[in-house]
Amino acid sequence: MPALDPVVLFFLLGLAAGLARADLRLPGAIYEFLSMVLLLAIGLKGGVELARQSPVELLPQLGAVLLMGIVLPLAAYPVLRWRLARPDAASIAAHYGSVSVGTFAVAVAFLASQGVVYEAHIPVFVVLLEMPAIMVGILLARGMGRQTDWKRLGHEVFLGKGVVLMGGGLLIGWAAGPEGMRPLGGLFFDLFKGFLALFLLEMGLIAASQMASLRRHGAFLVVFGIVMPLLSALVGGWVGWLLGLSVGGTALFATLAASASYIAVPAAMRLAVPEANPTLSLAASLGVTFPFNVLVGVPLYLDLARLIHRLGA
Amino acid sequence: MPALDPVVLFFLLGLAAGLARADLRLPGAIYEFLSMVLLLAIGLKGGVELARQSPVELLPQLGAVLLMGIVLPLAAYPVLRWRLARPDAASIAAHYGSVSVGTFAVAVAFLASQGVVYEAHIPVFVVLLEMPAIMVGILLARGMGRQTDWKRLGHEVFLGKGVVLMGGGLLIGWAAGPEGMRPLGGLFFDLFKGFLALFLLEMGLIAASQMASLRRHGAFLVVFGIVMPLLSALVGGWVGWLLGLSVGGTALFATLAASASYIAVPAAMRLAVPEANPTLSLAASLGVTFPFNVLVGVPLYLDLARLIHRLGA
Amino acid sequence: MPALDPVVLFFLLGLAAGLARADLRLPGAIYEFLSMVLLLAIGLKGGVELARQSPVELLPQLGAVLLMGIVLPLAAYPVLRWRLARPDAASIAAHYGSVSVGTFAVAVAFLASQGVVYEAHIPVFVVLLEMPAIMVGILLARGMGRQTDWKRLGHEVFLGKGVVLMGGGLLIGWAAGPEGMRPLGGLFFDLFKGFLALFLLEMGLIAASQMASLRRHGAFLVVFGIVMPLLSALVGGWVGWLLGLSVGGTALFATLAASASYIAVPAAMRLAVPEANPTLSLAASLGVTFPFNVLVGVPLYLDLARLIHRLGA
Amino acid sequence: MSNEYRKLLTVITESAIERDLLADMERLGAHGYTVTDARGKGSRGVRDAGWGEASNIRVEVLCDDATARAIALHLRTRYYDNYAMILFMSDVEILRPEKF
Amino acid sequence: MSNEYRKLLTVITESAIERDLLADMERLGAHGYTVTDARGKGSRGVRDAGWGEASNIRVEVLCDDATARAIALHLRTRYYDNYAMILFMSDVEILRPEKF
Amino acid sequence: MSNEYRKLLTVITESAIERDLLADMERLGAHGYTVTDARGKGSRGVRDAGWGEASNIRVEVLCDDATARAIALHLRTRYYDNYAMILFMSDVEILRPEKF
Ligand SMILES: Nc1ncnc2c1ncn2[C@@H]1O[C@H](COP(=O)(O)O)[C@@H](O)[C@H]1O
Ligand SMILES: Nc1ncnc2c1ncn2[C@@H]1O[C@H](COP(=O)(O)O)[C@@H](O)[C@H]1O
Ligand SMILES: Nc1ncnc2c1ncn2[C@@H]1O[C@H](COP(=O)(O)O)[C@@H](O)[C@H]1O
Ligand code: NA
Ligand code: NA
Ligand code: NA
Repeated sequence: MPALDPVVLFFLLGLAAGLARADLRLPGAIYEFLSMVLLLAIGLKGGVELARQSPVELLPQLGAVLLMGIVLPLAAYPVLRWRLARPDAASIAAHYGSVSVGTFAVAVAFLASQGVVYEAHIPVFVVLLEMPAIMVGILLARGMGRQTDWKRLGHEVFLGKGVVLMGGGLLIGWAAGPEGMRPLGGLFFDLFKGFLALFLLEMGLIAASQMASLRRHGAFLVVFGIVMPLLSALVGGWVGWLLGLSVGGTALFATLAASASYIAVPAAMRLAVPEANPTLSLAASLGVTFPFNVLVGVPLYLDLARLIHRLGA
Repeated sequence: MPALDPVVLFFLLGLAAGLARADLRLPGAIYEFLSMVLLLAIGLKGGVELARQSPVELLPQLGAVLLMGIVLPLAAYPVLRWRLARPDAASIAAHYGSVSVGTFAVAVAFLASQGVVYEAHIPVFVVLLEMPAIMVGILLARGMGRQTDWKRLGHEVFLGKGVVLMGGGLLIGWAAGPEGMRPLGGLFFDLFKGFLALFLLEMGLIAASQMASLRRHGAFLVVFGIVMPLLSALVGGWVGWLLGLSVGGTALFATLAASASYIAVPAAMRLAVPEANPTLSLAASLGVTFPFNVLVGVPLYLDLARLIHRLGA
Repeated sequence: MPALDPVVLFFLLGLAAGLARADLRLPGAIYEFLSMVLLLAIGLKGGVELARQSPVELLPQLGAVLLMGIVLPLAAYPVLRWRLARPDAASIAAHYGSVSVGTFAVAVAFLASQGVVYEAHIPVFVVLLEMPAIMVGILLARGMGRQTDWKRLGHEVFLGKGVVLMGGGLLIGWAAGPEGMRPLGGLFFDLFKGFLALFLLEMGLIAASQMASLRRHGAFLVVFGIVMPLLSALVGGWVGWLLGLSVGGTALFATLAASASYIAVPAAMRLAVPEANPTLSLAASLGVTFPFNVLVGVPLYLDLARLIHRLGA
Repeated sequence: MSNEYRKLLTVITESAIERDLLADMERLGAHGYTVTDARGKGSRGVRDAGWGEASNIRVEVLCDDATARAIALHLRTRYYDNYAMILFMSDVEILRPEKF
Repeated sequence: MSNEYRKLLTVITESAIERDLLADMERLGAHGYTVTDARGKGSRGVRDAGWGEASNIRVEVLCDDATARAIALHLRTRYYDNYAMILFMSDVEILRPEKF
Repeated sequence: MSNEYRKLLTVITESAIERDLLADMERLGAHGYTVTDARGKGSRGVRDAGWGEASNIRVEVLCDDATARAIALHLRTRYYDNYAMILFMSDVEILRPEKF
């Protein structure tokens, strides 16, 4: 295992400070600012790269991505149902079928530090993967009934912060191209890793605050929160390879599959499946899976991608 | 027309997100931070450039600038009075006689991307132009009566955020010079365009939120909000040329004339002319003129400046 | 005296704006953000430098630093007791025995602009010096009684924002090394001086708001707030020289001794010695000593360090 | 002064439902509302995050008794089981009775 | 406990007039005040901006009945026509009567 | 509706003691609390800083009369002399009496 990336050390600092109950908190406005800049930066970077190449080969891949976003929560649901009430199982399944942009950013930074290249258009997948799992989760919780206000919900899903900023960034980056983006690079590219470090510091503090609920809700969530991403990464790695992605792209795709949402999905579930307990899903997603992926998962998924490519060749 | 600058794309993204009622908002603290940094940066940049040259030729120009700041609102008032109550007409006149630093920043970024140079001391004009229109607006609303608390108001005008930060920046930049400012350039110069992009994202969201009031208050404000800046730009361009400014300087001067305040003037009017409805002036300034200037006006005013210089020569 | 560093001009701008009661304030979230980044940056920088060298020579110095942190408040106490009640004297003594990270940052920026080098591990001293004075202050106020909740207080002292962020930064910088930190340098190193400038702008505003209490509490605090840092700087410079520090290191060490806390100590005193009036200590520390050090002290302490080294040699 | 009284209904609940909650209140007859950001602790645990999911809002509605009761009833039916929420009411003296 | 009562006057209005409003209150006899930032909706539309012009404040003043009425009256005369503003009063039990 | 009443205790004090204060309240029987950030002025001067040392919090506790009085008494003894603090109480009508 390579040495820990410094941004991961910031996560550990936050985790340690949080567990020691240190008097440390990033102001809410700053957390919001950092996540907005990270979302925009990922989108802009993807868009700039898209501007360099023809997007034709992209189209067939999108279907596969959507399919994965539907299959993963469907697979997680029965396992969760074994121990949890229907709304909780459905909600957690939706969290794990969707993606974590923070985890994705860590993986991007890790690949950069390892000098591994990847396909430029992966951010398009991130935007896309945010959404289907939410729909699946609601259907799992409700059946096909008419109770859900789909219009209100579609609004929530398609116009959430993540989709708007990352999607908008993609479009702007694509329209502006590498030349046009250069004067904006000072903020969005040069500071990316520093902003990510601060963001992870706060994520460590948040993860620490989830530990109490974890203790209360027992071992099942912990085990699920580690095994599920590992299995999802296998699926994601395999799909990435089928799609003809490079080693780096496959690793990112595996990371996306393995990551669990903690922004878009909680907000949508709170509105559409209110009887699901948000403590359970956030404890699993933020308290187990996010730390696991950041500390152990991301390097592992790169090894996995290499292995798949070696076996496949 | 040249391709849209990426910062303008951020404005459009905000506008679209706002009109679609997406769940997106820059935290108030961040908006405040960005506007403070932009104000300081504009001042510092101007100050550094002033440090390079002799400021003697500046003095006669200042009188002309002040005069324009008095004449423009006086000209706008009778037109507005045709349809609006006296306090509203006076308040809107004051908005359009003053300047928008956001619009100025877009124009500066646009000139830079077009490789057009301009006089270093224009930021001095920005500071100066903020103020006279406020006085004129109050006199128009009140007559020469004694009702106004001029002391309180002078405080509001001369010690507002814009004047203090831009004026202070000018002084610091001038005192520190290019060498002294270099270590500060990382924040104030390299990130300028990135910060401007985020600022415009929020401005787009704000402009979208003004659309509802616009619909209510009818076509008059829309027409005024487009025709007034066009006419002001003609005046500004002509005055700039008379002052012997370069093409770039003339374009910036026209932009200043064409832009309408949405920070200093609303605050001052709210206190001095409370019976003016702030919804009207903000709808016109933020909902019509700012978008118009950012999307259409700024490139147009550069063409105008070129034309004036060609005709004048 | 060399020309004022531009960051000091920002302090003066804030001071002037505050005294003129201008409508200017850095949002709380931004102040918090800036101080967090400055603390991290100082720690990271120190850690990176530590990674370059063997830390063995460091150990004996730490004892001397701790000792100074105990002696300085003990020396200040009797002087303060001459005019003030016991809890107030103890609390102010603690403020002056501890350190101000803002002042330290100004000194670092000043040395850099003068091209003076200094030992890389000074930030370790900053972390260390924050703490002993708090203990001394509490003992002075309370005697060895059992009233104080030492556990709660130890938590406050060892897990305060300053210690966690600067200490954490040291560890991360040391673990990551110069190579690992490079991609984070955009935020933490290149923007350092810009962030410091904004921070000092707000410090100027805060210092101005302390002037009213100063006027009320008379000349004693003003005299103490200037004479104490001068004497402390003599002690600090002498200790620094004894420890074999370079001229730059000696100047920084004198600055640390001369600076008075306004973050960690006030918070700890408020909890442990509530009968001390926080207005008095903050008026002295923020209203007198911080401005004095930033405007006059820092360059003076460099001259002092040079003098000591010349006399010593 | 007017010596008119109205009900002040205060609701403390999750930020997540702000938009829906306010829409419901207006539909049930509130002519206005005031919202402040808050944090807190109750039967559903600590809610003090800067980030969205676990922060609270504090909503005040000034209205006549009937409206206050209608809103309270609706909130109880629609939100009480699944959301962190408390509410309480009191009588307050007001200045411009025609407004509420 | 003391069983002393005072008036709690609550004013919700535009941030733009914070400085003037607080000065007026002190002039009219308030010994203190507490301000929180708020957003809301009323007869003058939605006021929920992060940026200055359209945000609200919520001001509380604890004082005796006469002072409360004097302040309320003054606010009505001076601000009610031209500014977004509501205010209401209630009786609250306090601990340190000499303070207010 | 239920027509049950409880006390609403409101405390305005220094942010510095938030952690201790809330712990004390829970120990004395409060089942919950709500905190908002505030600024203000009182006998200990202006408290309106963005930075920690001079900002206020506004804490509300909904509880039965005895608990409210116990908390008020404790705060008076423990904090009143040395900290900026005011508190007041009122009766409010609640919805879910079993909760408080
Ligand atoms: N007894 C109480 N006093 C004051 N606020 C409370 C109380 N109980 C709950 N709250 C507030 O209401 C929110 C939701 O309460 P709950 O549904 O009990 O979790 C909490 O997060 C607190 O902000
Ligand atoms: N019925 C109401 N209940 C609670 N708050 C209100 C009500 N009406 C108005 N407000 C608040 O008072 C502010 C000014 O009200 P208005 O002058 O009616 O626009 C609004 O922005 C709201 O924050
Ligand atoms: N009369 C009052 N009305 C409303 N709030 C007050 C009043 N007096 C004090 N406060 C608040 O309570 C805090 C502490 O008060 P004090 O202990 O009097 O300084 C102040 O900072 C204000 O926020
Ligand atoms: Na996933
Ligand atoms: Na103009
Ligand atoms: Na010291």
